[in-house]
Amino acid sequence: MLNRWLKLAVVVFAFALIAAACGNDDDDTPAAPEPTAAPTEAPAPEPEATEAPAPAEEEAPAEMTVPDNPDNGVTSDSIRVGWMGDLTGPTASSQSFNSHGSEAYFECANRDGGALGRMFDYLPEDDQFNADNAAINFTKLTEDDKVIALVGLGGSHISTQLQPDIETLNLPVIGPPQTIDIQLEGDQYFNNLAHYGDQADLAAGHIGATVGGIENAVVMGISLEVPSGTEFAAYVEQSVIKGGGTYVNTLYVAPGATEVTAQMVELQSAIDDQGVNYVTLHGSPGAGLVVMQGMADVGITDVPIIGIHGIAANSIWTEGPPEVSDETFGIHSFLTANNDIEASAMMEECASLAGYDGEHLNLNFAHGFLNGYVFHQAVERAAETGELSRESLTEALKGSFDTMGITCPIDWSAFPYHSQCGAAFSLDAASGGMLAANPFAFYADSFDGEYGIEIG
Amino acid sequence: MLLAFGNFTADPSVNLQLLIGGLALGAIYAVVALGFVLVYKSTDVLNLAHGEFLMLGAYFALTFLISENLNFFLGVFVLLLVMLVFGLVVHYGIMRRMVGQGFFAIVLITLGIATIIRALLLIFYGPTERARLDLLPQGSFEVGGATVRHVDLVIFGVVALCVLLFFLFFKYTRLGLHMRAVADDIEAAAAMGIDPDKVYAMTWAAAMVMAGVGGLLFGHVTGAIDRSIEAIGLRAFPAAVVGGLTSLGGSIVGGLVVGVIEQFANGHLGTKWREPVAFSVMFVVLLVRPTGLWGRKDLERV
Amino acid sequence: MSGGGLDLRIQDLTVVYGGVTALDNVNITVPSGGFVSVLGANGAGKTTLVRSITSLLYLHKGRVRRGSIVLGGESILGKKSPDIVSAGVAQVPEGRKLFPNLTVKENLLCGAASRSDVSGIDESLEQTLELFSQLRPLLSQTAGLLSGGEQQMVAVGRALMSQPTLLICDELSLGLAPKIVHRLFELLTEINETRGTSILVIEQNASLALQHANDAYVLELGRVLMEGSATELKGNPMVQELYLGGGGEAHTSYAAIERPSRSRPLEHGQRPPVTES
Amino acid sequence: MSDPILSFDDLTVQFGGVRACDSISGSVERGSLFALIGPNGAGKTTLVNAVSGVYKPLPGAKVQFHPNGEPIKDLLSYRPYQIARLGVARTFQNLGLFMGENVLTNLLLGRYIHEHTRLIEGGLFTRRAVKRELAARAAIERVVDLLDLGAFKREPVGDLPYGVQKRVEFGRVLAMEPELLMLDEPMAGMSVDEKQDMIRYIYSAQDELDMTVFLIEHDMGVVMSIADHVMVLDFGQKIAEGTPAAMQQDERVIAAYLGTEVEV
Amino acid sequence: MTATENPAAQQADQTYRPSTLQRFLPFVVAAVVPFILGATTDDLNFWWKAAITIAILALVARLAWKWTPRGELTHREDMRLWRTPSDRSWAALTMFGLLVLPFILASDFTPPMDFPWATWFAVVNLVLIFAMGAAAFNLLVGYSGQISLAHVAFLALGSIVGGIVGVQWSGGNMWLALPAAALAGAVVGAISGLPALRLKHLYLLLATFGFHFVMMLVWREYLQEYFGFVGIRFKGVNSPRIASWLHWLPGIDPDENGEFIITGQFRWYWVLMPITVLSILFMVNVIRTREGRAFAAVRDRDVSASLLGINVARSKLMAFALSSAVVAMSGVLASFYIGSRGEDSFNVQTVLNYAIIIVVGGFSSIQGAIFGSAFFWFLPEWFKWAREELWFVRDIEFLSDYPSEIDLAIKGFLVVIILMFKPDGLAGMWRDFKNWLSRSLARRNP
Repeated sequence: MLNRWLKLAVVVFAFALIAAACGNDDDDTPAAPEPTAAPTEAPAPEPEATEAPAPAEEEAPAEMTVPDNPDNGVTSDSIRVGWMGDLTGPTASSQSFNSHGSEAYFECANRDGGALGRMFDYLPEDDQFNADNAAINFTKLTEDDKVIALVGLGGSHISTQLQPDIETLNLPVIGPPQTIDIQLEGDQYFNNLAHYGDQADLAAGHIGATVGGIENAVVMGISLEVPSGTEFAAYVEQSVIKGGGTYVNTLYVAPGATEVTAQMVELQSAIDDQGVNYVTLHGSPGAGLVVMQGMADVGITDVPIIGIHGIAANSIWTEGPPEVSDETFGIHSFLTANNDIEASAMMEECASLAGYDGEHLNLNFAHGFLNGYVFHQAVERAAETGELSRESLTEALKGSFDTMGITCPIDWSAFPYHSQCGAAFSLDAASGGMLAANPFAFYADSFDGEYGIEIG
Repeated sequence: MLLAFGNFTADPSVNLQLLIGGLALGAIYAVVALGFVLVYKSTDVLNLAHGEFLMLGAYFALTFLISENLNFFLGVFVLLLVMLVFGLVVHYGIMRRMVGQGFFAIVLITLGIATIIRALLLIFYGPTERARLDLLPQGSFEVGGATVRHVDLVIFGVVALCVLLFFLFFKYTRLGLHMRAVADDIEAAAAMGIDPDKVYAMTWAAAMVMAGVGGLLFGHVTGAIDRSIEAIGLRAFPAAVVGGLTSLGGSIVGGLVVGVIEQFANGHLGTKWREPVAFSVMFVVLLVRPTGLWGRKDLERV
Repeated sequence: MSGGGLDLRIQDLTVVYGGVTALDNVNITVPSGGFVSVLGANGAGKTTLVRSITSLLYLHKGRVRRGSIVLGGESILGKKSPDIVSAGVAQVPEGRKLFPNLTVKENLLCGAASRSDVSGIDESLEQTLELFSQLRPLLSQTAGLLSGGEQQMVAVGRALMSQPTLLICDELSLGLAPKIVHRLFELLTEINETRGTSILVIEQNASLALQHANDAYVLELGRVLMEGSATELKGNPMVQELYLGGGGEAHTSYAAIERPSRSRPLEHGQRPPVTES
Repeated sequence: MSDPILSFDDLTVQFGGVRACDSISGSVERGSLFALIGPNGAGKTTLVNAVSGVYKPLPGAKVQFHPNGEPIKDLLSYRPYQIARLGVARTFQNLGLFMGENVLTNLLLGRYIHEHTRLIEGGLFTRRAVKRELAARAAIERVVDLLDLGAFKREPVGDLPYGVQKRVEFGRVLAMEPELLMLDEPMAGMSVDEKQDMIRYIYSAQDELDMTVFLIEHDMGVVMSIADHVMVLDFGQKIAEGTPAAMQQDERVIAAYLGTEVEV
Repeated sequence: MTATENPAAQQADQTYRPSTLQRFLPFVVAAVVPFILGATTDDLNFWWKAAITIAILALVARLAWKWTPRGELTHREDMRLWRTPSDRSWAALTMFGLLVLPFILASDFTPPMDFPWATWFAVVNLVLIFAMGAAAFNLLVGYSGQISLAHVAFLALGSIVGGIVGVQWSGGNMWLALPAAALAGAVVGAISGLPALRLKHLYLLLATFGFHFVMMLVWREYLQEYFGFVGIRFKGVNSPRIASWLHWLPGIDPDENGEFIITGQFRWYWVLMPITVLSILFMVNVIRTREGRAFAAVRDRDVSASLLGINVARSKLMAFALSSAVVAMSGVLASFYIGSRGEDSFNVQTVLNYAIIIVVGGFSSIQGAIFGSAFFWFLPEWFKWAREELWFVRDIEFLSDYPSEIDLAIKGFLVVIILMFKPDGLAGMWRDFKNWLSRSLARRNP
């Protein structure tokens, strides 16, 4: 009986030996980086000066190389960059466009030769808005794929949960889909979306411009009943009151609610009693539609709405009741391809190249697209230091970047690194895309950098 | 402010509006509860996938009535036909093999079905939300300062009609009689030459048609058609239980009662109280009368 | 009414539930127009026999491992129960198994589930009500509220509604007063004689069954212990002792069992204190 | 010298409109073998259910249990589990066994009231818990020996033949070491040999373990041979009571129980 | 009655009886070797390590098989968790596997075809957390038969207690939060179990589901009140750490700042694995002793159980309390491991996920919960990898167009298929496999 076991052990050993022999061949490749030639001094093109549609490809000089850094996602033929977010969960209807935007950009860039002689390896990971999935995806992206940076980073609770790790890993995060206070504590987040506090200020500014001075405004907030909804409502209240307007109350809508009769009753009586003349809206496009349909049902069609960036989705206007949506605005910091911007043609082309025809008219798509473009620029700028790593990329990100007009000029040279522009958007019926009510400059005053509300 | 209460108001028109909103919501709950009751009554299955079935109905309605732009009646016919076939598929493909399995296993297999439906809808319709349907009469009128939508009245009518039809069907048709017999005692029914398999298949088909009707109706009142509308399945549980899981008429009463209670909780206590209050009502009914207000009571002997 | 019942031949039937054998090599024949009774105590496998014939084993996770069941020359093993009912087998299940929430009339109509001739069903209903005239005023009563005897009548009537050629009665006498049972058995005999329906009665009450049947089988622990004509079995001392309440000599065998001598001391465990509630 | 261990008085149990037991009175002598007979549906099991606390009888009933050396207990004021702890154990007509568990586990459940391991102790598997478990198993071993169940100890009960299952259930109530053993048709479905064995087991319980036996049985032969005292029920009513010999002669018993046989 | 008095046991004494040393040696080997391997073979080529591991694996299993008592077992032997040769060798192997796993996963091994190596470490840690919660859930639902959907409420309770005790009061002391959560879970669990005294099956399911929503209301109120918009942060400054007076322990090398923070998959594994294993062991022990037997009795036939002297009400409440306590503990672990908890962590989908886990794993056994959670987390990762690396999968465009959607669909299909064709789930398959293995081995070694 023992003999059989002995035989088995021998076989196993033999197998292991053979496997080991084979394994040796494989394992030799990722050896220590050879001391490559010192990085060429040939400067990368000045980002600001780069011509719009194809930022690097004309110049992309063959001699401009950086050593491989497999631990930071830079291999001999690829640069790995990750995206985390919700592709099939409850917020997929906005976040998936963001991923599509980045993917479209990288498809285009790879078609045009990539960067530094390498192709972008874009790795989107779906967390279904679930913290446990996000933990796994983060591990995969940072420890297995060893990405050099993240473009996009799921919901706010996921930002919260990953913040210590992102800091430890020195991992730059470009363009998370929302700016929350916790991101402003870290040195790794490069937001190109305005902070909730700024968005609330912007909303107040827009309201003021509409009703003839903020002091005439009587505002009612409607928020999704999640922490960020409370947060946005608190900012709006702060902004409106600071300007001398009246903030009546915040109505909450449960996530997944399909009708809002009770909220509308309260809104109606507030309109009747207190003369509410503006509504601010927080939530996903789905929740926004529910509120708008509810307003249409009870006939509140003459009170304009302004919502946060989640509301600035095409479906709000294409699917919502026209009598309400024609007075609805959504705040966002990006311009879509139908606006007269440099990147218009490129966004459209890249979208169809990646198989996402028509999505170039979506603001979240533009956001993702810009994330990719900024990453591309930063990579090339970081390469100038002779080393492409998370650290050098982080340093490279602390500067200003070309935006091809998709958003206002980015300047992350001073902390905090977040966008200082935004506008109120609505649908342009002619093109099917989003159009800003006023240029970014119109709202520039709203960006006062005041935020951080303590509650409790 | 641990438990922040909303502002109480004594304004009668507000309460009237809440009542009307509650009844409108309750009518939808009744449609869903009717689907639960149909399946539970004859097959003893708690169908956790009913919300998904309803969602399927709503999306199919989008396809047939909006995208394909079929004539309303033709479109509805096609919709219900597709749902009926789908019901047969669910029975013959899956549920048939589950006869005799444990209660929880059967509950969970419906969960598996729900997951599959969700995935398929995501694949074929994508995550973007759609506008509500607008094929039934739109518009509204005022009663004592409160708005009543025409659609709500249509829904009331359709729900009442469905219950009446089911009642007549169960009372006066042979198949209905056989379904009731199977619900009472499957073994005796089988011994009498009633094919339980066929009856179950018909039940699933009927429930699915009901979900199709429900999806069509719900598609007219929900704010947006997206994947979150499947939650209506869970939210209608209290309605089904309060009415009694075995009573068709009970599902209407349960639906209306729960709808109104929810709406008042929403209006007077705040939206976060909605589900806790609804489920608490259900809980109290369960403790006081475990078979619901109209459910039948089975004598248990040792 | 259909003339002449079909004959039923059960050969080498072995039925198992999970790992437990409930019937073991059972051979039973019901001749055309015959009246056969199967006797047996609780757990002897009587109900399993009925379930095997009517193909309802699957509801109890049982299956036929071996053997054949042939009705009128055609195998009915593996057919679905509605087909078996259509083939002419009707049963009065153990414990009546009425549909308690249905009315008497609805219960009776359920018995005709396998038929499609509407006028024929009405006719059968009329005939059944003639047979059980007590049921006529109760037609719209909910079946669950009837007395035991009435319920059993509904059950028999329900079985007759399918115009069976073979009627199986499982524990007809259970919980009924002897007078009613007697009346029911007389009805069965009448049906057997006038309609020619073959009848298979499964009974614990041996005296009754043996009195009315022509042939009988004794089932014990899933096996056929004895078989023969009813009169033969009635005279069998073992049957007398087992089922007819004594009188035979075998009776003393229990009295002769020795009481064991008191060999071991008692060790009662400590019981937990119980407080009155 | 009357020393009843159990007496019940005016016991009525009603289901819907049906009186399954109609004001039945009687008493069981300590140490005796009391048999309850009657046709199917006569209310025998209902009576046992009422005594063991499963069914609540109508008010006015009185059920008294007199454990050895303790004051008389009014069983109606106890819950079923408390009645079991007082020393009344019963078997079920249709087997109250846990079919998925093996014989050992089923028997060990019979020791539940004698073991005192708490949840935490059990979870931590403390020395004391192990000791108690071993003690319980030793007690089980005695029952296993007595009932010759050694060969089946680790078999799931559901896979065993009916006769053995009946024996396991009997073993389980023996393991409870009750003073009053209520057996609901323990011999149903058994062959003559098995019945003889079962009677020996009942004798053992009675004589060696000092239990009083309350037996429901269908087989007249058994009852007439072994019972000390017989009560006959029919349609929920007591129709006769006395020694087996007297019952065999009683006209009412013959009429009701052996019903049709007489009429012919 | 001891073994010597028992004739059957006397007979058994003639069969093989290993010494105590022999019996424990495989387990000792299993426990020690991984550490030696982990400590000494850092510089070795991975394949050597694998070879040694496999060889030792074979040896441990072999010894465990050989040194198992044969023949009729005494009761003391019968009470062991692992009594048959196959039980013992599997147990030893599992132990060996659990101990060696972190070293393998922490190695810088690059598997062929870009198999995501480090990801599996995160997955394994999550599986441990989920296995603990699912096992407790299965104890309640599968083993005790009390159908409850309130367990995610207890995860939330764990997070709340973790937030109050672990974060607010003690600034990241998870060790304090764990027992506190267990206590709170037991108390609230017993209360939430009260409906079980009156309701069964479907109705109990619905009633407990209502409890879920009530708990969510509490969570929502509590969270915003005390922790602001971003939720409770259990990471960073609040990361759990090993108290300084324990730094002498082998393997605990404090960081430069003199603290030993539990961070990173490797350290977390050594926190999660023992807690999970011990709590599952605790539940298994409960099942095989008096109160656990009572749970099963109440599940199968509560009337019959009460006539055995079991206080059915008390037994049901105890099942609820035990299950909830363990679930709350797993809630604390999950909170600290993941780093923050929001409302989204406790939605209805999570309730259903746990239900899927125990059903797929196997309703009838605690083991099933472990299989189920492994299945639940491994499968999507494996799919992800297969889609990216296996050529015959990669080439199917449909799969790469709808990756997550198809994962979801496959998950649903598997639930349906397992329930239809193998109702005792993965645990049942495993049992069948083991039986087949022992049978075929026994045939060869008569």
